[in-house]
Amino acid sequence: MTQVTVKHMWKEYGGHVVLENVNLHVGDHEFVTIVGASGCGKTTFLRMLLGIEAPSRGEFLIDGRPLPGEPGPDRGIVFQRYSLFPHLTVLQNLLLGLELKDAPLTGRLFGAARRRALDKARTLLAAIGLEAAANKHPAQLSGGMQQRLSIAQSVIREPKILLLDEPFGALDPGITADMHELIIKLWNAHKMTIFMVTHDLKESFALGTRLLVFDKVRIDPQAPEAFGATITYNIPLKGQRSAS
Amino acid sequence: MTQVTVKHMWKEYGGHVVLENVNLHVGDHEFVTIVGASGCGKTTFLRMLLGIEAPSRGEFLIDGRPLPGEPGPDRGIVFQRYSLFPHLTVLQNLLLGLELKDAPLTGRLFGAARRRALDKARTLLAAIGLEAAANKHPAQLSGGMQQRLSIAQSVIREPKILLLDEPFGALDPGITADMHELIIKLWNAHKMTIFMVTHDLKESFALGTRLLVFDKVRIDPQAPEAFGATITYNIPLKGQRSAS
Amino acid sequence: MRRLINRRPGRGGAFGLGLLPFILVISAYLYYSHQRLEANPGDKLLPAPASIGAAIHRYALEEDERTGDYLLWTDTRASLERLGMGLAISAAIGLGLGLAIGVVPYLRASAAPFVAAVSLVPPLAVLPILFIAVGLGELAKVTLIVVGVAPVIVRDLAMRTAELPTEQIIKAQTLGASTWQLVLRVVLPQSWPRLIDALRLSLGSAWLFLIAAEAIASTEGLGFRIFLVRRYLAMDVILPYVAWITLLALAMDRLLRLVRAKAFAWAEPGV
Amino acid sequence: MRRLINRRPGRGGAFGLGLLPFILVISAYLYYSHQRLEANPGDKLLPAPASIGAAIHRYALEEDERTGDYLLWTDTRASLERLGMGLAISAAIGLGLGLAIGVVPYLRASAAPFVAAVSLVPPLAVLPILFIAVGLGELAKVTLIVVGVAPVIVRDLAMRTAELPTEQIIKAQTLGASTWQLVLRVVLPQSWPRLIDALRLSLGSAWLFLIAAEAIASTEGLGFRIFLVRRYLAMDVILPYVAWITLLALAMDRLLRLVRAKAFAWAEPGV
Amino acid sequence: EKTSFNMAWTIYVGWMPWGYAEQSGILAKWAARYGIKIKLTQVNDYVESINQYTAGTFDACLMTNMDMLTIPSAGGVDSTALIVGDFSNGNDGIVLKGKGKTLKDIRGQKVNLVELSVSHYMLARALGTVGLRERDLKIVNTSDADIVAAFAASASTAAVAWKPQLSAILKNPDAQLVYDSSKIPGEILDLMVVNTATLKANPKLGKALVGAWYEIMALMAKNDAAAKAATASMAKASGTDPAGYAGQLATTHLFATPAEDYAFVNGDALVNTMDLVRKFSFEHGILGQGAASVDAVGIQFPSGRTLGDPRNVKMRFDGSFAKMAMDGAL
Ligand SMILES: Nc1ncnc2c1ncn2[C@@H]1O[C@H](COP(=O)(O)OP(=O)(O)OP(=O)(O)O)[C@@H](O)[C@H]1O
Ligand SMILES: Nc1ncnc2c1ncn2[C@@H]1O[C@H](COP(=O)(O)OP(=O)(O)OP(=O)(O)O)[C@@H](O)[C@H]1O
Ligand SMILES: [Mg+2]
Ligand SMILES: [Mg+2]
Repeated sequence: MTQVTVKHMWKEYGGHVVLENVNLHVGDHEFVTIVGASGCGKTTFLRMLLGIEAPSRGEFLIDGRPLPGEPGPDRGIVFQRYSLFPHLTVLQNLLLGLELKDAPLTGRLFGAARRRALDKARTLLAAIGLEAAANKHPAQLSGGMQQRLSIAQSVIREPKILLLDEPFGALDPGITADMHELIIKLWNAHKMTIFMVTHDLKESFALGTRLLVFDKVRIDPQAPEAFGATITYNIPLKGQRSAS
Repeated sequence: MTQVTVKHMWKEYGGHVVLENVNLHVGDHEFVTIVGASGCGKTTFLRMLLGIEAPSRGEFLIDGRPLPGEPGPDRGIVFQRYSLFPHLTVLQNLLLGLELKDAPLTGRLFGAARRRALDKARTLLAAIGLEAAANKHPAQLSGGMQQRLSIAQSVIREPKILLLDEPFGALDPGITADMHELIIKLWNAHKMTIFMVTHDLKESFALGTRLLVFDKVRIDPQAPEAFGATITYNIPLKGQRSAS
Repeated sequence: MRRLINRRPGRGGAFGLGLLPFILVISAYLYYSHQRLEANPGDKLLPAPASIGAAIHRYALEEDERTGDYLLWTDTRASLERLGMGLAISAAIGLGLGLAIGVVPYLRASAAPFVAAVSLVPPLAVLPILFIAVGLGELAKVTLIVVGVAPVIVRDLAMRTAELPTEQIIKAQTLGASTWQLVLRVVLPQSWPRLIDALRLSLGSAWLFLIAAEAIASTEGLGFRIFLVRRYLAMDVILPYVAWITLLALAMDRLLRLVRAKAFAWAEPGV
Repeated sequence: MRRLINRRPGRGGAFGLGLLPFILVISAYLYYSHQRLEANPGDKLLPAPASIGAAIHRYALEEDERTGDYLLWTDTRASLERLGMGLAISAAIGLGLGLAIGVVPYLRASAAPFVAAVSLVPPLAVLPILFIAVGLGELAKVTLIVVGVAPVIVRDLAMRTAELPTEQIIKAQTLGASTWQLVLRVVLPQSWPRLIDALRLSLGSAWLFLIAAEAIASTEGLGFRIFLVRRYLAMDVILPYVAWITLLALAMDRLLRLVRAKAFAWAEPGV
Repeated sequence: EKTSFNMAWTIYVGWMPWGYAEQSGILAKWAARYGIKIKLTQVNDYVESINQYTAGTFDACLMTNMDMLTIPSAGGVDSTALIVGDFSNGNDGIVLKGKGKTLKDIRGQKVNLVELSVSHYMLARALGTVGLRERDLKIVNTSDADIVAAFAASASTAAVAWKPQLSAILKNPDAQLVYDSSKIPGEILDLMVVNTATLKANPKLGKALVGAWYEIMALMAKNDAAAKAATASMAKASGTDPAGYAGQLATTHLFATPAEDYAFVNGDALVNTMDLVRKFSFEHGILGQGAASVDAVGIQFPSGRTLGDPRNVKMRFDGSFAKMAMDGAL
């Protein structure tokens, strides 16, 4: 059960208002897609959910409690790039989350615990179709393979919330269909709440159970930074939940 | 008038046959789109046209004469990334080709010559919609703006042949439509022959006057590198020539 | 409690924290100095602040009886001239040779192994040959800096030139660039910020070689003074001189960084 | 005619070209040596190859009467031990402090300015204090190397640690990493190849400090021998020693490069 | 009670016997006789060895009379010259380029030498003999390690140096020796210096050092096979061959017996020498910044005479241990 609530939230950088008066309630196991013009604050919104940015005013609640001020294993993230660990193989990249969980001191598992973790990682690896590349390093993978791994990596600790910031923006169009399938499969398997920013409206309709549109409602042509964006549309969709 | 002819051309790296027995004739002002599986030798084919790679056997002729063994101003190139000069502004990036042409010693133009070159560069800049960014550096541009500039840069010296290697692969889907328009406009304005590699079959049909499909005709499962790819389909298309 | 990695000091806090180790070192100095001076009031190793102050006054604000100079300033000027000249020549060599090696494959094949070997020759061990070749004057000191610093800069610039994306080099050629134009319009302009980085990295060893050179044969200069007064363990002079050298080096480092940020904004990582 | 930039020598050609400058330098040496020896057969500055050969024979292949050692080998062992220890300690400090400064903002605020200042203090100028602090034994030589080399490595590693993409650090935290786990599993493993790079860059100055240290207090070592015979201008001994040092340094450089390529293939630029 | 002592030594002709004393076990034998241990540390940088002695790292150290006055004694470390081992008798020299040149020709030249060292002192003394002063020439401070190569450079024309560098310089066919320390015998002294407080508290240290020293002096004086072997070993340790070392010894007046040493430190000549040295040091500002006058540092002689401030005696010559050796009381 994960509820995300935002109440009268504002975000400013110095005098520059990025987001103003954002209100939102998202229930359990939703797939929220977010669209909006470039620079309107979508990434900023995700960064606040992640805990690496604090709202200037207002409240940001998860299950009624204030958001922790730093990232944690309950909220996973997939960036457009760079979030794989180049020194670890594909399998090790997946394993890492499990090792960090159960080995606070050494960060490594041994014996039976390791075998259990390996089983879990291998299952997930099969789900994303990367078994053959298990022992390669990220730099040896194509962009699509890297992003598949990145998604798998961020769900292995079964976060309550998964954040995706234009995860397919850097991929060849042909590959995105596979990725959509994968993300829906994982979303259904792990029953988490997903927030995904995208530039592709079609994608947002196809995947989401709820579409958020960020836009400015007030514009001062003399001072474009005086007013921020807010959620102008909050549209429930049918999404792919039925597919589960 | 530009004719590209390839006769019985093979390309091998050590024992690895990449291309085998390629034959091709491309007439003036064609828009050739190239598709094929990853790793089948499309980029290698462009590199040979560019002159940075030599065929192992066979002939590669432009207007009946052997291809020069190094890049030159008669053949332009647009890479997926990295081909802008980070230390030059947008305008200077465009200007460079003209300066290199007319100032062999200093690489810079002055006085009337410079004004003429500036006029030409500004016209092109307007055509790609980047006037407002004329004095920015590439790192300050979005991916789409960079790629538009890169295309304009490579046509400013009016090459007879323009080579494009997945020029839109790294761009947001929404932007590619604009880019298609731009490239067709330039192709018609400068009457050059274009070779474009793409992963997107739809794109290849929409833009090309001729579609080449690279594929292996013989496969030895024991030695996947024993046989190379060749042109399995060479399909004349209607393309957008009519739009000119 | 947030993770250590996510906790950041405020501006004032950061400033105080930055000062802390300096205060600690100075306090430790004062403590040991006091202890030694209690035991032997004539001790010269860790002089009292007052003695250091007096020495600074003598060297910076009083004319030297023998020469009529303000020693600290004559020394500083002499050293900075040598250092500036040495760095300028090293930069010129580094830029010229480094670019050439990075760009021209034939030159790379010929010069790169030699430069790699030369950069590892300990220059102080072959001083005699240096003296014969360039004499004992100012030139010798500048040369020692150049011999110590230039090969490193050459290697660095050659490596970084070779790291330029091939796509750029090919693109320039499709725009009709000759080798000369390529160097002039594409490679050289992108090398300036790298040269500044290389110079900043070499500052430490440049000072080292300067001091070594001045210790060998000279009549003025910061290194000369330190070695001269070392003959009678005048730490009251040596310590302020060392602090002054460190300050000068820091100032040069900051200046180079500033020049890079202002003049080559396109090359700043943040852009 | 293709552009200069597009012409590449073959394998054999590259080897020959690489040898060329060495041959030129050796020829120039032979010429000047011959000239000087014609003018003064007792000249010691540029000894004839035969004298150098004899000196090598004496030092490398004959037992020393006094000690029964083969001097070149005892010197080499002593110097390499000191160098190895100095580099190892510098690497340990560089890794520990550099990582900590790069990762923990509070430590960065506190230590970074101090390390920047310390890395610019010329160590040779504060020798007396150094020797009082650590004595004049083996420790002193190792310490001088550490003082000269470690701050540079610390700065380098701190900078490169801070350059790790923020995305990685955030990602690790969303996987539940504590600061300690982050260092252990994400930052440290990625620092090894960078440490090797930093060590390679420091090799030159490490040798410099070793030679300086051995010239001040020791009874064996490559730097000591050069210092001892320098007073007689015995270039017939100095030149082969310098060549030997250069060779050792080159070998260490290549070895480090090899280790990096083999053990940290994922960090090689070509992958 | 302190039973272990540290002593520094530097490679120099008159001090090589100390290296031999350790290597041959003679020093250990004498130390054992008095139930103490003496650890010898070889410091290659001469000035650094004195600095370390002054800072307290060593109980004993080898140095010249002038450096003793200007470094430990001016630095407030009360020190005793336990043994006057030798004086330079041609071991230091002034060299000009050009055969047939004389000392007067030095006028207007750049002179390479270790500034503020005994070379500098000897130059000042030499200039006095031909009516020149320091301002008539230009002194270029040159490190002793590099002075041979410096003189070989074509631009340099004059140098002051000690052996072995002096010998290497004189090998230059153009080099002309115009003055050497044999003209001022007994003024440049090589001393075994011990911290006065340590010596007072531990006379055993003095006895062991003096005993070992004169045993080796006696051995070297015999001129037999054992003596040859000893000097050959010293030659090797100083990086040269027996002939080269003999050349250095020839211009070094070693006091072969304790009696000679005793007579020397009790003589008037030493007082006059030290007076010259302290005046030179004061004029060149190396008596320390606290030194308001030439008398700032007191120097005491076995005869009971003192130079300078008698309440601030920091430099002492001692004959008592030599006397014991003379009398066979060790
Ligand atoms: N750390 C910061 N300091 C100051 N301004 C910032 C900061 N981070 C973001 N901004 C500003 O906030 C605004 C919103 O940025 P944000 O990255 O959230 O946009 P976005 O909607 O994700 O855009 P895009 O679609 O281009 O990714 C931008 O105008 C940006 O300049
Ligand atoms: N310099 C080279 N040395 C050896 N093999 C090479 C070299 N360049 C390319 N190859 C090989 O040639 C084959 C074709 O590569 P190429 O880059 O032309 O493929 P592509 O069709 O462009 O693939 P993609 O769609 O992934 O870009 C690949 O198997 C590649 O490994
Ligand atoms: Mg964004
Ligand atoms: Mg390709």
